[in-house]
Amino acid sequence: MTVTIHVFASLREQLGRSSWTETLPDGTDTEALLRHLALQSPEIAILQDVIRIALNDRWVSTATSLSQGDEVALLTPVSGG
Amino acid sequence: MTVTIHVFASLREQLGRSSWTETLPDGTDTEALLRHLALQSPEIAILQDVIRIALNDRWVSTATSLSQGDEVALLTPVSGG
Amino acid sequence: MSNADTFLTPIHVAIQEEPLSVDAIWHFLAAAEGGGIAIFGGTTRRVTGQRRTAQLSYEAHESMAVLEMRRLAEEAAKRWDTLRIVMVHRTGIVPVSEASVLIGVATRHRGPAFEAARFLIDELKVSVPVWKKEHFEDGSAEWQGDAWIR
Amino acid sequence: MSNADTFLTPIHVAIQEEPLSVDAIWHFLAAAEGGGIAIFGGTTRRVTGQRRTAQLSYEAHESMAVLEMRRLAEEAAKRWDTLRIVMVHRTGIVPVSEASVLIGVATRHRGPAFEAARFLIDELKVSVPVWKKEHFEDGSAEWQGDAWIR
Repeated sequence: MTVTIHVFASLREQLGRSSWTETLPDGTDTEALLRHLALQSPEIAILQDVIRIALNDRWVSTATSLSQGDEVALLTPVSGG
Repeated sequence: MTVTIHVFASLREQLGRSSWTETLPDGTDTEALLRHLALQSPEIAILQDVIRIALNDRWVSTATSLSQGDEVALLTPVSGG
Repeated sequence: MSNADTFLTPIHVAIQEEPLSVDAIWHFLAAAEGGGIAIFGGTTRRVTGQRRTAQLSYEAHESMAVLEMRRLAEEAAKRWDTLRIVMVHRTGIVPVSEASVLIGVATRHRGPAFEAARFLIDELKVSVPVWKKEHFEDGSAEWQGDAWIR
Repeated sequence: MSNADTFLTPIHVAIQEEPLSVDAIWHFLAAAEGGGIAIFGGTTRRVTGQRRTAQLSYEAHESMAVLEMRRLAEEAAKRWDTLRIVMVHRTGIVPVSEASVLIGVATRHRGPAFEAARFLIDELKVSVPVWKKEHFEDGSAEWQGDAWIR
């Protein structure tokens, strides 16, 4: 399956892109995806413990199975307001 | 001495005027003035226990001696905001 | 944290017959270049209990009301870390949905803005000499604050 | 008292690049014909600690931020007796003294207006995906919220 990854703010600047697609084995969950991305990217690896994940515009706090076409956002601590 | 009395809102409407002067013996205080006015006016008498007095635009909570030219306001419970 | 010197907090207070402008008080407060602005507006409510209000009218002991509002603002500037404070009250007729009073506080951080604004409207209702007359849609009218003294 | 039916509370939320208008949100809230309106504005602060800020810029995960603000507004409408709620956040450059966020709540009485507005800005800062970049007068810039993760 293919999912789209979105990043913002400092992580977007460090990675030099705001979104890309990843092709993953069926059954991959959000936690496994984050570990997979951390292996590819030192910028993500260093932030792995503070990144929170949103799936299709909703926060997910536990490992959640992904499906074809899902939109996954890797979010550093927010600072709006 | 002569002082000016001011009334507002429901008390102004009941008395049919917003201010007038009173000539008082020297040494009269705010409490004595209120008792004096209550004897003259049943509208003031019925409100005597709830009226609070302001002297020259400041609340006074205890009997305060009056002076020539003082401005005395008889105030019913406020309801602004 | 409180201001050692309340003169550091510019204060604007007024009693006026003209409609109140939230935009004007926003600009006064934003000029503080702080981080937070809290504004409270008291507006004429259409329905109170079972009765429908057509409009309110307000009367003030104007010279004293201005002094009293300034006293409250200075008290807030002593208690909280404020940058600017505004308190304006309208007199005369105030139609439904329009503001009778606007309170605004500019601060560095949001906590004091909320706390000072709440203090100011609570205290205004207790000590600033302004009276509200409610004009109902059924044609009757009554001064508020008088109910419990009859 | 809380609303049994949160659909009774019209909610307006937005992420926008244009300057925020306190006048526009006032009119949205005043149309509720309630008795109280509380507004909080977060504005760009000139001085933080020892550093002078030239401007802020904000970036949002826009589709999610709008959903998250609506979720918070619905939560407030369940907890308090609200009539109307508005939450708008600006993105892009926000010069000093201009608003990055405006939160507004219209209610029947003032207590719930203050409480719900405070809840909404506190929760927005925790859960709405928006990030602030501070541009200092010395030419440096840094994303906020990142300091503790480095």
